[in-house]
Amino acid sequence: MSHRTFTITHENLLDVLTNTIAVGNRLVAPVRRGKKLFFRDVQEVQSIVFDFIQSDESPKDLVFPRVEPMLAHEYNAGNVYLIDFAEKLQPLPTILFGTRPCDAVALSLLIEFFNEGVGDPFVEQRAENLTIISIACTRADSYCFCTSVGVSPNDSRGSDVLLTPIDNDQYYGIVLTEKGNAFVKKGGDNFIPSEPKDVAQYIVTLREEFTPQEITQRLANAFNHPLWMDASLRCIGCGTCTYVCPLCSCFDIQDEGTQTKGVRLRCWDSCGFSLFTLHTSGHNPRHIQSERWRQRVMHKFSYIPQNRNLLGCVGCGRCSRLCPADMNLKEHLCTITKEMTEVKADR
Amino acid sequence: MKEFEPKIVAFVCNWCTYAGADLTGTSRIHYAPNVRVVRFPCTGRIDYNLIIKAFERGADGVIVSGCHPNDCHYTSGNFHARRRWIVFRTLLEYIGIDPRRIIFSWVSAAEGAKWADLVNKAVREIRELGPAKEFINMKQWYEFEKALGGFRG
Amino acid sequence: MARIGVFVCHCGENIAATVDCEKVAKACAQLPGVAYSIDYKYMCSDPGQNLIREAIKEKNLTGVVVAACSPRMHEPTFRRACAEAGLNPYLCEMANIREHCSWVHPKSEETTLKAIDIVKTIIAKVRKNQPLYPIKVPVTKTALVIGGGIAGIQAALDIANAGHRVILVEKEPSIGGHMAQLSETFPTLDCSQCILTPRMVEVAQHPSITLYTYAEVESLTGFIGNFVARIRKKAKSIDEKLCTGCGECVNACPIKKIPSEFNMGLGTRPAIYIPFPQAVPNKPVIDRSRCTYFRTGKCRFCESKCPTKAIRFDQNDEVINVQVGAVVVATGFTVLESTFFPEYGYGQYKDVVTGLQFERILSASGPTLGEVRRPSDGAIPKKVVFITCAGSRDPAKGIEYCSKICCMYTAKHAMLYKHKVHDGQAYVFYMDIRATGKGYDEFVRRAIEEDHVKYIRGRVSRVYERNGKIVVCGADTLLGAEPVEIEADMVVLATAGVANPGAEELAQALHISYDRHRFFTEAHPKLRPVETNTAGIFLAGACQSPKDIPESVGQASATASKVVALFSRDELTREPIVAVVNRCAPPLYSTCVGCFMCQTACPYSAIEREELRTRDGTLVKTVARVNPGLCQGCGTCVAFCRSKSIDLQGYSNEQMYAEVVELFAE
Amino acid sequence: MKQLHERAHELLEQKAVSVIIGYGEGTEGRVRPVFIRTLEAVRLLVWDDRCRVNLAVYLNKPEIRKFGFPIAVVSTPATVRTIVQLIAEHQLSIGDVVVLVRENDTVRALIQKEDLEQYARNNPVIFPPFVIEEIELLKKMSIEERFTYWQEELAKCFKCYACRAACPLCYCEKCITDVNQPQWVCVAPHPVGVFEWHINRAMHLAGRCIECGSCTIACPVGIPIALLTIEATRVVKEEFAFTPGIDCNAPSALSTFRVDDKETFIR
Repeated sequence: MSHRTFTITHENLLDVLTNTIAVGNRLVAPVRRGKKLFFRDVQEVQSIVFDFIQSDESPKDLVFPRVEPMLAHEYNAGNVYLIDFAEKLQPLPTILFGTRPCDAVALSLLIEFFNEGVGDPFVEQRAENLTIISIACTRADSYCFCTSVGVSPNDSRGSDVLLTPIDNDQYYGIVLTEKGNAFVKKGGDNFIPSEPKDVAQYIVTLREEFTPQEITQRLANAFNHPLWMDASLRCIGCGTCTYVCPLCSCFDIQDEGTQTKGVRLRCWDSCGFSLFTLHTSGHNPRHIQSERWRQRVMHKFSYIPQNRNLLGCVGCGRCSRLCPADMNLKEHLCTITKEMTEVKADR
Repeated sequence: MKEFEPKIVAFVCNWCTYAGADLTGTSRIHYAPNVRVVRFPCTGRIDYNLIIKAFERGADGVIVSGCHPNDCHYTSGNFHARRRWIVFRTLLEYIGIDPRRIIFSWVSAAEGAKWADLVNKAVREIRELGPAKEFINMKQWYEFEKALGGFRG
Repeated sequence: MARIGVFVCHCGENIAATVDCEKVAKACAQLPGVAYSIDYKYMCSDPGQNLIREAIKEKNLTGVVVAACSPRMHEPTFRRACAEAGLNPYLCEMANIREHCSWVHPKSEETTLKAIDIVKTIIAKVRKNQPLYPIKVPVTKTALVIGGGIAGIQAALDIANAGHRVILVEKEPSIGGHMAQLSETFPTLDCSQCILTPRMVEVAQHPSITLYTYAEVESLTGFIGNFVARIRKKAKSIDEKLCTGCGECVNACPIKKIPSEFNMGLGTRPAIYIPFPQAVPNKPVIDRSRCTYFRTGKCRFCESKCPTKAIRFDQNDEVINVQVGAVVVATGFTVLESTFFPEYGYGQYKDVVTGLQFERILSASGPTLGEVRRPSDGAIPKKVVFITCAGSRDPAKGIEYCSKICCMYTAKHAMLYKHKVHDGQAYVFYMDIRATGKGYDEFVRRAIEEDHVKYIRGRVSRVYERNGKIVVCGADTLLGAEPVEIEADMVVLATAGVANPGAEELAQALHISYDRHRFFTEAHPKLRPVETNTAGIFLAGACQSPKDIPESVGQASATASKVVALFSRDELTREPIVAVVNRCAPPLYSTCVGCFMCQTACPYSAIEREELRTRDGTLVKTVARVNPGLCQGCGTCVAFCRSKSIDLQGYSNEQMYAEVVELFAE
Repeated sequence: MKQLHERAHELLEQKAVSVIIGYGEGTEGRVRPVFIRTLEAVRLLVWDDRCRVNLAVYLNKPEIRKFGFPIAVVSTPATVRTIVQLIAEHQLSIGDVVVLVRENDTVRALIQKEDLEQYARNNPVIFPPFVIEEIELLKKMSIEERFTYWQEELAKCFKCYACRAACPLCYCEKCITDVNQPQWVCVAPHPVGVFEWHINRAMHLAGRCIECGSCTIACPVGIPIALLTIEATRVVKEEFAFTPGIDCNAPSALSTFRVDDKETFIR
């Protein structure tokens, strides 16, 4: 196929996906488990869910799994043997299908982050083997705020192929990378070449509540503002927001095993936990929850922008949707942009 | 093929069952060699987490034994332990782990023969149940996930 | 890195016959942290122990594992050897490869592998061992004796004569207990009061004994060497310092007809009274429940007659706290009474009495001044039937045990009756005669052979009144269960000895255990018969089970020797195997959150509350604290604690965890 | 609601409490915890069927405690039981909390031990129908099926500890899962670590769980975790006749015993 753009019917798309599995690719797509929506390995394409605003879990663990064995050691008769898992890692070629554009942006940022400097062989190798087929958003809810953080509902960054649902059960698609091209090529006749189209009418419109620059500026001098305490009073200090966030990348290195045999694991960690910054001395620089909440917001909207010229948030809204205490990030950011002066009545 | 030889850990109290097992020795009563004894001051000291750890690390069965009711060296440690076991056992069963893998018993310092009998029966029963497949199952990811490198739900 | 020495013992052939000891030693040498590993024929021998001592010094060992017999056998031996070489003894552990391995398995590769496994786990434990130091607690060299009967008196005198202070608490107005009520004592028939009263006086006059009569112990806190007892001194309503014991008040009291406790209800006393003439202290108390003044607000006759103005109607109970190092519980027993035996007519017929009442009838100081006269009409009974095992050994009555003293005192009663009523006839119904003391069986034989007491082996089925006589129906099982019917003038029941009312409450206040008959439980029925499970509390006399006088006195002296042994040191040294609540850096101070749910898990009430404060005194939180004096090291709280804030020294979480994990380390 | 507003107004006006923990309007029709400290803010309080989350969890939060006791809490029956249990476990004292409950369409303020206990006894926690269904379903399963069920459910767990954070009875300053000497619970959210965590949670809440369901509501990945603690509490209730949260002076079911506790399973 020579064109960068194409159309495909829903039915044919499913055929392509079925075929992808048949030829030995790993297909990961949104599926339901109970009331929740996860990205899971799919064997039957019928189980793929298309009609949703946002999944509950982000797809980040395809490149940054919740547990990653990094190193194993063995002691035998005075000798220590090490196994480097980075060398052993052989990720399967994986098609990640059905992500929202914001997740694709988030994945690209996450990969970029891990690959900075010395790089991260684990994330790097997985990213190389990952093809991301995302679907633009035709719906949104009040938790969504991608447009306010510089991401759009049909953002093409990070995706290898971007699909937009159009009329008659069809998708309009754009091939964005070589990996995307390879995927479409394998689909053969199912993909019907098409001229570039303006599909804006199908994309959901989302009000821009604030701009990234606004937020970053406001936060620059907001470290000691009383709002942090007011806003986080109801925060219970769990790690939900960080674990469902497609961009949160903090981890904890754990050694398991005995003196003679063991494995070193990299596990997700959360700045929301009180243990996160606890020193051996007993001192905790962030000893109350408001400080931890502030850290999360500051990190994403102030520190990362300062260092890397981008935000640590794509506005997917998962943290707010799943927060047990209804800590709504968009709402907090709105308050912050209103100069952090308008004090909420519930303080 | 060689018969499956279960690995069994016995958590025993110092004053009754450990002494009872000593008596088995002084009486030269032979029994199956599959058991490794861990000595506690009292059954009240036995943490259920240690039982879990034993299974996770590869035990196929666990024996927990102490003084008969009213014989506790510390008067009531075994009563407290018994309560804990009632709850722990039920929860294990609820979460799908065969409670027959944990054998609870009272063996006094005078019951050397009972100790030998207990061990032999435990070995026989656990052998029939086979390896602790639930825990082997849980540990699988260490093996196959190497290919994918990491664990996802 | 640890430097552990492993010492594998052959125990002659005991281990080496089935376990390849050399191989065990070699395998252990390969393990991380093992600096030295060797096998030897007899580790417990002098050269064997020397091997360990030398290795500790030469190899600079930080831990020792002796793979040999059961730690229950030689742990102290090897720990001592380590200590001699300068290694903290608690860094030495034993791996039991004899009782748990070589003796129970045949010679095989597998047996050797099991031995290696056993040693491996103990090595893993020792890697986590911490040096421990014996706990020292000071000793308050004052003993509290509860109960002023013969056992309490004996214990108090023995301890005081050894040079220690004693606080003797008696709940009645006078000490003396049941022995003061007795007429004469078996098997020598010497007068009970004659041998007891000098002792009572000695107690009163002893400079080291503080006597609190009419007082009760309400609670006991603390631990061995360091108890605090709360004693309630009930208001006697007299000023003891002013009272001379002249007795004018007693004579003045208009209320005269109160049944006398001392005379078991057979005599009377006034509301202000001295229980018996030889009472110690010989000063009256006012029984406020009976006193007219306290009931109606009018009277005060006694006050008007008192020459020293010693009556104090406004006196209050006084509660004092005393510090003591040891406690002797000698609260005695009581006999089963009233209405318990409808089949024997007790409570219905005045002339059916208990053995203790009969003692009073026989006593020269009793209501009949020593003449045998029956309660109903004062007549001298010509036929007296004694029934033993009234309640005792009768599961139907809930008392399976033998009250032990009844056989002997019944023989004594029958004999004394015959001595006083020469033409009278005494019958004894019995199940078995248990006369096992020195001179006891001879005594019973004398009653039968010299005093012609008629012993009938059989149970009494019924006692009823007929024509002014008490008819006793029974059977003589030695004559083929032939029915026996005796028309008696009086019946004496040897009722079972039972625990005092209030025994349960006292046990709970003292934190000692009691059996289902509410007798206090000894720590070991054979080897620790006078100790309780609570260190520092001892048992004397019939509060533990019914006993006769010599046994009570013997036991009392035994407790005294235990107390004196305890008091022979200024400090107590205890094994440091105790639980400890953790401490950590501020701002947490301890991970304990103070739920105090562990308090009920502790069999020794060793868990206290402790306030943690910052340096400037601000309260941070209240957490649990384990009193090392009370803790016995069972570890129940450790396994219970959700946040793992308590740990047990010697069997710490780290140690037990390491042991378990090591079992499966490849 | 009007009554609640009046009551709240009164409490704040008389300075009887430092703060009222209640429910307010949240995002997309949800309710969220609100902390009312001023008279003007009282109007934010709502009280309807959506108000199910157990607000007693905030009584353990240092920032909230800093406002100073007494604190008022808008309470469901489960919240009342929780507060009674927290008192029994020495985390709160009588008088620390003014418990606002609905009773026969009126709002009552409970402070005294007797009132709290009486209300707790008279108002048991009622499970929503789907919980009862799930319990029944599990009951019918074979042990292998139950194992599979739980393995599948627990595989979702990534150890965000929302269950712990949402549970008002998980108030330890250092949770067992944060203890690393020794490492009782593997930190990693792999099947072993997840199993250890959830069995520990269940054991620790045995005889303490009020069955409010906050943990399940909080769980972002939809594990019905409350079923484990409900089962633990059921055993304790059945075997030891012990119900948590109805007696301010009750000791823990697992640190007490009866000599005649069942021991048919002991040889």
